[in-house]
Amino acid sequence: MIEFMTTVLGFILAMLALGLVRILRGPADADRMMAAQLIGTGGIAALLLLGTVTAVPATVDVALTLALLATFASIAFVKKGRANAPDSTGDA
Amino acid sequence: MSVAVDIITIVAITAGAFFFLAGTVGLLRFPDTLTRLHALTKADNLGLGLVVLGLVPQAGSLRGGLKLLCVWALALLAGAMVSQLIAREASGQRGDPAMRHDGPPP
Amino acid sequence: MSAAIVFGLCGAAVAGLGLYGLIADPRPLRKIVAFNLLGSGVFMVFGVVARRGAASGFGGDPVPQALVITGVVVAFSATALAVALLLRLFQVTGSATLNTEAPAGTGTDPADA
Amino acid sequence: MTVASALEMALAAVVLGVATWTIAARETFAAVVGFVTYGLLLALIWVRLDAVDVALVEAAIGGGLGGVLLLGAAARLRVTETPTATERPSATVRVGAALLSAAVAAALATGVILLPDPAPTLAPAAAANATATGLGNPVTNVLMAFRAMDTMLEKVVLLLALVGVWSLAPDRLWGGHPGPRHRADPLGTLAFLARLLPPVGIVVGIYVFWTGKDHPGGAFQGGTILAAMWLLVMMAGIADAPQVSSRRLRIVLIAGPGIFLAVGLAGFAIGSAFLAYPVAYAKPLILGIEVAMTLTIAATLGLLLAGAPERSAGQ
Repeated sequence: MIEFMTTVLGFILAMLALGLVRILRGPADADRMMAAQLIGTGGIAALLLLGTVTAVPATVDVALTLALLATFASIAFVKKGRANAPDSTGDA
Repeated sequence: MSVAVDIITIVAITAGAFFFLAGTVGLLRFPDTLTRLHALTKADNLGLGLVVLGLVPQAGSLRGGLKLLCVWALALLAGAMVSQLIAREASGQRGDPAMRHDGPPP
Repeated sequence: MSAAIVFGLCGAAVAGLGLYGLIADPRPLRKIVAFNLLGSGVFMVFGVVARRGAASGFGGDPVPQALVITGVVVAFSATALAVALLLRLFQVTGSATLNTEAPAGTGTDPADA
Repeated sequence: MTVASALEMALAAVVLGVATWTIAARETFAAVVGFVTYGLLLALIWVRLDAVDVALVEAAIGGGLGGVLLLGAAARLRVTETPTATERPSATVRVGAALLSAAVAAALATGVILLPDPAPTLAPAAAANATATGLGNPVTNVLMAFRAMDTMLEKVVLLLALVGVWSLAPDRLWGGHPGPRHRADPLGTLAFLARLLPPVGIVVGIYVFWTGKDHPGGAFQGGTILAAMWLLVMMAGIADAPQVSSRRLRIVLIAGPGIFLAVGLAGFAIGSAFLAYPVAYAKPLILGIEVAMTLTIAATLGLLLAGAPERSAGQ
């Protein structure tokens, strides 16, 4: 079972590495944010698997933190995108 | 019993890995931002969900299993909302007042 | 080669990359990001030292781990302050350059900041 | 080569790749997205190094708040991108920088390879003295008892950084509200998320803080999560950032280091030295300090991210 999970973990890691290509290529900022979002979710899955493989139960807490906070970068992106829009309250 | 549980784990995690594959391929191959977002949300919800489903029987305790489910629920909630926001940002509808409410009309 | 060594070498390489970016990139925000990379590479080396010190039933030596946590917090404070300084510089001068003979920007006199 | 060590090499390679991208990317925004991803992946490395406490910090700061800070700055500074890009240093400088960096990296790598064997460790000492505090998490023990001075000064550094950020406000706006007033559609997705997520996040934050006494977690990790939730509420326009001249706010800001310092000074009277806890009360004292610090950290981090005051009071 451990071997199986480690293999899947490697597979998900490979998927994350492929997702990086989208950060490289863009073209729009939204595409890059989406790739970061995918890597966040994949990272959570990888953490959960890693925690089971290495028998460190506290890893779930790290995954919980990531699940809460991984979206914050995207929220900041959306907010700042809006700050430049005409209906914003004009910061900068 | 234990074998049956292990089979459930293997099937669910393999299916989850498949959705991560699908999501990544979609993110790389689909032609424009919104279709790529469509691919991404599948990996978000189903990929992580199936991996969690596979890990729950291995958690060993009720508390551990519930925490795993919490992780998924949180990722589901936050991921779905953020995808919405990114989609609106990408499609440039933010300035259009008619498109701004996604809840029921007041 | 143990797991710890792999990550130690990775940390050394990241620190090198960060140092390069800190020196070679003219954009201040990129310098801040590079500085963070440099720091996290050093932290990774600390993590390896901690991991190798596993004893008494602990997975690692808790003292370097605690030092890394303190380091991350201090690095984050420094980053926040640097970003705030940069944004203020941009607000006052309309540009974000560290070049003192800046190309004719708007209001290049930093004295009125 | 076992599956596990192949995995470690793959993880290291991916992290190195992202780090390279962060340095090499042409656009700052793309580089910052790379840096956020780097923070996420680093959490995996810390778990692999059996440092779950550090992994929690990295997930909260590297993947969460740090991303907000840098992405926000990148978006605001986008217009300056082209002029500064023309100031590229000469080839000589770049080659010199590359050589210097390579030398530093090689020296670090040699240091890693030549680390003494058996490794020196303070783990047995930490384990032997764990009974003095009654806490089960060795990292919390080190942070709150064995090296408590570091932790106290770290909180002071956080406060100093915040004072530094505030002092960047123009004179007439001193004491006003930090950052722009965020407005969002009150029926929109962001406002909905900002109403739904914080209750859950506050529970998780308190849990991470509380579990830190015996398991990985602690005041800083919990406080970061709380700060993120506060920030979400501010960004969705549901609550405004408080005036920095507010007395209540300032009491919260100094509560953590203040109580820490008071307990430390009391150590002269009831213990034997500065920051010496009497063994019988060590655990409640540490928990009391940590409660105050969690609140202080949440407030300080939230305000650090909100930025310098940009609006005068009442605006």
